[in-house]
Amino acid sequence: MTVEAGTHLPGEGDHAHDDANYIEGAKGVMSWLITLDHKRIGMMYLGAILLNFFVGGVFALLVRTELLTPGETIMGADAYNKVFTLHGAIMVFLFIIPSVPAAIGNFFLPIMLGAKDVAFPRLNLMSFYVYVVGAAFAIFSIVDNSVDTGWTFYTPYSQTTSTSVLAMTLAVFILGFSSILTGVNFVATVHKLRAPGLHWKRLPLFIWGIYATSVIQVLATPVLAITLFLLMMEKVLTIGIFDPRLGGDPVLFQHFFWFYSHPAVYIMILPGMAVVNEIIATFSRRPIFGYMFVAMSSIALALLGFLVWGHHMFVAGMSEYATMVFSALTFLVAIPSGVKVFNWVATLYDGSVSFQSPMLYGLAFIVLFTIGGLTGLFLGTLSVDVHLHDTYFVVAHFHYVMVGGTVIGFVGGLHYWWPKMTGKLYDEMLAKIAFVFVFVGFNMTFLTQFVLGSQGMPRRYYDYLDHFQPLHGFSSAGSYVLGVGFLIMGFMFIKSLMSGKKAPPNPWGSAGFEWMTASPPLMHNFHHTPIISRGPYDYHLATEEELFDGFPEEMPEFEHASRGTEEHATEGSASAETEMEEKAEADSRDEEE
Amino acid sequence: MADHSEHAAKDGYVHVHVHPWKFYAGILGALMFLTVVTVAASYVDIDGFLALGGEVEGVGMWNLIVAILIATMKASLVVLFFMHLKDDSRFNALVFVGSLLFVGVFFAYTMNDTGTRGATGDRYNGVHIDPDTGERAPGGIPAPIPGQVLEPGMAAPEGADAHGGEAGGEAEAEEPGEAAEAPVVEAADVAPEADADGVDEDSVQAEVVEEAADEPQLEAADLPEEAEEAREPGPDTETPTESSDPVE
Amino acid sequence: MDEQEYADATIQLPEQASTLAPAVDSLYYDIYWISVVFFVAIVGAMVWFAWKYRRRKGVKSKPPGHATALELFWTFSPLILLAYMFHQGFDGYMTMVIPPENAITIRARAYKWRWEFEQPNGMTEGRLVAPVNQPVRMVMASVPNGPNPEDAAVLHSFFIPSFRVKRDVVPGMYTSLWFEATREGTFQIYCTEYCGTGHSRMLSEIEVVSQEAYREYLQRGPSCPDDIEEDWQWGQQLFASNGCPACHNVGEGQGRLVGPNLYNVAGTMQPLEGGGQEMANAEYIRTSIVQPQEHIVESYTAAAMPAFNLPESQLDALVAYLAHISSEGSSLEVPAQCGEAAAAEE
Amino acid sequence: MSTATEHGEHEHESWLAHHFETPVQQFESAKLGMWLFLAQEVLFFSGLFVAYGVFRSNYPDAFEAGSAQLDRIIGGFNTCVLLVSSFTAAMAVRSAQMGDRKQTSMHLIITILCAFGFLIIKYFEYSAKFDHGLLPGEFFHPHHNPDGTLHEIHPWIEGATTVTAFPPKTHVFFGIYFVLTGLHGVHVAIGIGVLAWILYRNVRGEFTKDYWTAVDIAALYWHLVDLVWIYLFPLLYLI
Repeated sequence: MTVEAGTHLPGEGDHAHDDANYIEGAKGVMSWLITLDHKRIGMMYLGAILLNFFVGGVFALLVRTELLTPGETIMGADAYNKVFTLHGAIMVFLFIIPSVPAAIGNFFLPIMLGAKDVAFPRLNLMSFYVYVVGAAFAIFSIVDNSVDTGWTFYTPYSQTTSTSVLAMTLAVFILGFSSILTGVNFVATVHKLRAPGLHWKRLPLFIWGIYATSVIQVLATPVLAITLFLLMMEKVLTIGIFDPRLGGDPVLFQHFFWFYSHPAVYIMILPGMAVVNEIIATFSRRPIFGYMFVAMSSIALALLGFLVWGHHMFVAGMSEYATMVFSALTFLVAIPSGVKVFNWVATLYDGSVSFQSPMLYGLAFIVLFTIGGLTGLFLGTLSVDVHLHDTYFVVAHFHYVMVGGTVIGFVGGLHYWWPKMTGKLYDEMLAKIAFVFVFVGFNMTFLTQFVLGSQGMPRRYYDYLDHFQPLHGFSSAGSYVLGVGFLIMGFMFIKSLMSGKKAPPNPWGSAGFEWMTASPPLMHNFHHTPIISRGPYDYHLATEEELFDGFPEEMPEFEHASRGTEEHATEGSASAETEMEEKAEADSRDEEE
Repeated sequence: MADHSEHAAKDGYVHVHVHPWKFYAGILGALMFLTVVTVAASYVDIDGFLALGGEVEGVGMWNLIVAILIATMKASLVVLFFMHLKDDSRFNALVFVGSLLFVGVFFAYTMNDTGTRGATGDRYNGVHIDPDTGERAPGGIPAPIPGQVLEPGMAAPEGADAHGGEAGGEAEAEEPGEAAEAPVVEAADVAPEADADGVDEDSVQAEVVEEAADEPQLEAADLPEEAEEAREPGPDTETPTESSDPVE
Repeated sequence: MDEQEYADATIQLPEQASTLAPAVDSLYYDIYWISVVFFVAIVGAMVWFAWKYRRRKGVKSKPPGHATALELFWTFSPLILLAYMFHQGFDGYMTMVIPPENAITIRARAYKWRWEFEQPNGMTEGRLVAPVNQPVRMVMASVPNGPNPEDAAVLHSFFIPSFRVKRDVVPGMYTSLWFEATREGTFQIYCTEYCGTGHSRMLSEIEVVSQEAYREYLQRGPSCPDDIEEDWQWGQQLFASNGCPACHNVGEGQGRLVGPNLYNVAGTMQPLEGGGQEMANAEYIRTSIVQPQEHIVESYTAAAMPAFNLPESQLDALVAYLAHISSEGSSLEVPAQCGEAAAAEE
Repeated sequence: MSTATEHGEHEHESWLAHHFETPVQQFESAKLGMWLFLAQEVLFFSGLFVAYGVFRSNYPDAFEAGSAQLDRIIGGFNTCVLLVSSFTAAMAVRSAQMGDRKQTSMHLIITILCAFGFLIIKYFEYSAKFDHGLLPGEFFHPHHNPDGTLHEIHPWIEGATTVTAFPPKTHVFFGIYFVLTGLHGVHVAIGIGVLAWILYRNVRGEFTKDYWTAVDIAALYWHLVDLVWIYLFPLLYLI
């Protein structure tokens, strides 16, 4: 992993005027709607996803507001049931699952691979429109009569309710195919479109994470599709697979559903981890400790994720054999998760850690995911799970993983790559204020819920006994703080779009490949296919030119850092010599490929 | 591009070995032959022939195995030769075989639950028929399920239930006004046609009873014998659901 | 229900009122402290490293090192703790699923949205009464409210936090759990599997009584508790323990839920679906509980309410309660059930 | 590993997408993508096979009685139709590899005809089931002969004619039968569309000795449809 003298890493320096960037490359609404460019598709995804995040967030605040007091606070029981269902369904299917892979992944996966595009650009666009059609069905369902089944669509309730379940299942069915197509595309891209010299051991860990995610998307999502298809058929043709009135087995539906939806948890969390890898490496200027262990832990999580779905069903009436097997396997998931966390912490050691806003989210991810992961131990333990199952403890646990993990990772990634994606800088001070609100608000909301849950407060309750009121009230207050945090963040990003300063190609001084092109990237990402001669985290091998391509003035840390840069520059010549020595070795390694 | 397979050539173009048409015709012939064999085998009672497990009602285990084996052979032929997986990159083969592996996981783990409910732990847990009273769990249509713990007492209410259908309906039917509407869906289930009703149900019933009696007491020996003393404090064992079977 | 009265209730877990609870709690706290240690170690190290190696002028990050031994250590050493947790958890779970041989069987039936408990002698009530220091097996089933598809049985889950027991109630299948209460008192029962509109009010209570009192209860049948003086108070208690609040509001101006608001109903004329009206006298109310399809009030659909199979005494108490919350209620006459009035009648 | 810089003389092939360096890269990407898609298809059908397995072991009588209502001779014949179509699909790829456009078209046409044949036979099977009331769930209302026996398609099987009633849950078998074969039928119909599109492109002369990826990909899809049927046939018709 060394630097090759003749590396063509376009975008650096002043070639930029040769080629328009992807935003200015073509004009007009149609040029976006029928684009095959992965960056534009990624940006369209990003817009759609953020819209859905907003809607899901509003539903979340409605839920918490209703739970401020026992009994009816702002809505009735039926309305509440619909609101929490929509919160779950929108957040899971329309926001979290496509968030990192389809938006950020679409944008950066080909760039990080040094490719011009994903393997199947048309499929990519199709996947976006399939997503839009799915979302349209979801909106139809909401407008029609909404859904009150919970996002899990458990039978027989979903068979008996008079709400618009059919439209929503169809929506999720369609969204599933969007997810599958993205997965197929990414796996093929990672395998076949890597730039010369970018062998598997040099892949950015973001790619490893997205790759593992895509594998799950390809293998698990079709089972969701068939499950929902059977659910629809059960309603239309009364086939008698899930409906006990016809001889079906409601617990079988849970098997079907969780065969997808547990791996889906990893579809959600792995990309979050993938983003955090990049952030931690960049802001501690150090390769991720134990690179191969971290990469393999992603794959291990993806595969183990398929073997543990039964832990959602420990009290569902499953046989004891099955509970035993699922519980034992569930504990194995702790191993790769632990490996990741340990390695991230170890990466900081001997690093050069700066605390810019993306890094704050990266560190917050470690804290929150650790809590989410450790509380998973309680739920994997059979006898303890019996008490905690379907209580607020579970709610808190998966919010720590899904929000504290994925959403924090997604938001961190958004901060991190925002200058690259939009070519604009944002207000670092506002970003940090938003972070504090988000972090504090999140913990207020959900730490409380662990206690609620272990005290026995069941989930999906519209009403509750009076003695839970103080904790519920505190939790709701926290949710408002969290909401304010996201509003500040939204304001900050909009402000950046409107009046942000132009971003340099590499504002964070990262050695990652995506920073080696212009901000925003060119139409075809690079002038020439780059030849990769070092790893994405090899700070000791990256040239000063690659790393410190200008820092924005208005971010205080940058000034600090760029002062440091000058000193680096003087040291730089010394290290350059060693790099020269390793050149020959680099060539020989490339031969191996 | 580290894993370019044998397709790669110096000029970057795709070069493959083209099989002669006779090769494909041969595969087709084998497939046709296997189809004939599997249909023929389905007419033969292989278990009876092998005298495994004595008299076999309906489809025996070996018929099942043979049919699946032949199907797998046919599938292998198609995958390996028609789909050229034999000459394809190994990763493509891994993808396909991997997908089958996950199907296996799905299948095995799900069956591991549905096949063993009520076999461990409490004999009441996860069963469709009350091991003490033979009453079917309400909320669904009753059915005898092979391989589950059955107790001798169940035959009678079993038969009775075949008429009344849903036990849940019975619980409701304690209200006189509701008796008529109580059974819900079983019209579609047991009773095929109005004119043939009586005949059908009797025969169904007979089969059901027979099967219940034939069923080996699988797990019964392992379980604590608690049927009697379990009901100790109250001398009265009549439950309301049992005492009134309005449809009868 | 106030957790403060029990010394073994902690900020995290409710009181331990069954033989199963101590083992669950001790494992819970084992995992809790393991988690605390790991959390402090991980986050502590993170904060310490992040601060110690914060970016400073002229200080570069060190090139990557590798420590395969360290990696292997933290990859495989947690297996020991995990194996411990799994084993303890599985052990405890098997205790939970296999009832002792001397367990008595109480049946639970879950409707949308109420619990009904059937004692071994066939007596049913919306409240669960169980003897202390005696293993009790609950055999549970989910029962449809009526023949219409929308009234079909759905999933419920039986949960007593103080006993640390929970099990889903599945249509078409029996499920069971067992517990042995270790102290007398009243404990909350929840439904923890989402089941629709009334899910959050599908509550009941388990009253653990001495074995002697339990035998007496089985013989005497459900009757007004000794500490209640007024019939309507018992009715109010029954109203809650039978899950009525899931569908009926009783406060003035609270509006309707699934069923009508029952405030000011007793003693007034009720418009009926399909025309006509009827006086809500004692007989009317009684019929509406036992045969809900008999009188359907205007603008309500049939069959939403399951039939309640309650003893006469409880029906009287409920009528008394509804009369109590109605301004016209004094016109209703019901036999007294509670306190001295009842004794006088006998 | 020098594909990035090396450009052959065929550099400006119209069928080579801009983001691929070489035809091999494009071909292999397409193949990998298709195999991933096929893996997805396998998992998609797996749900139905698991449902089949669970309910077959739950209600073996019902499944045997239901299976006896399907005509294994017609089913076997239909299997052969699909196998032939699979063979011609493979032959179409072979012709395309050799650059023989005419042969490719002919093989594609035979494949499409076989696919139609399969659907037509399936249509007759379906309408027979409709006629006899052998339908899923609540629609299950089997018709009876005047003597009270049920319609029986294999009178020569010993004891078959004495059947007067179906075991309970036979409707579950027909539920799974219709969903499985229906979903497979939808795949066949989609396959006809895909093959027709490939035929159109072939007639237009888009495929050459150097570029026949699309033919290969479409054939892979078609073989998968065949594969699913290879398992469906014994599971539903024979056992």
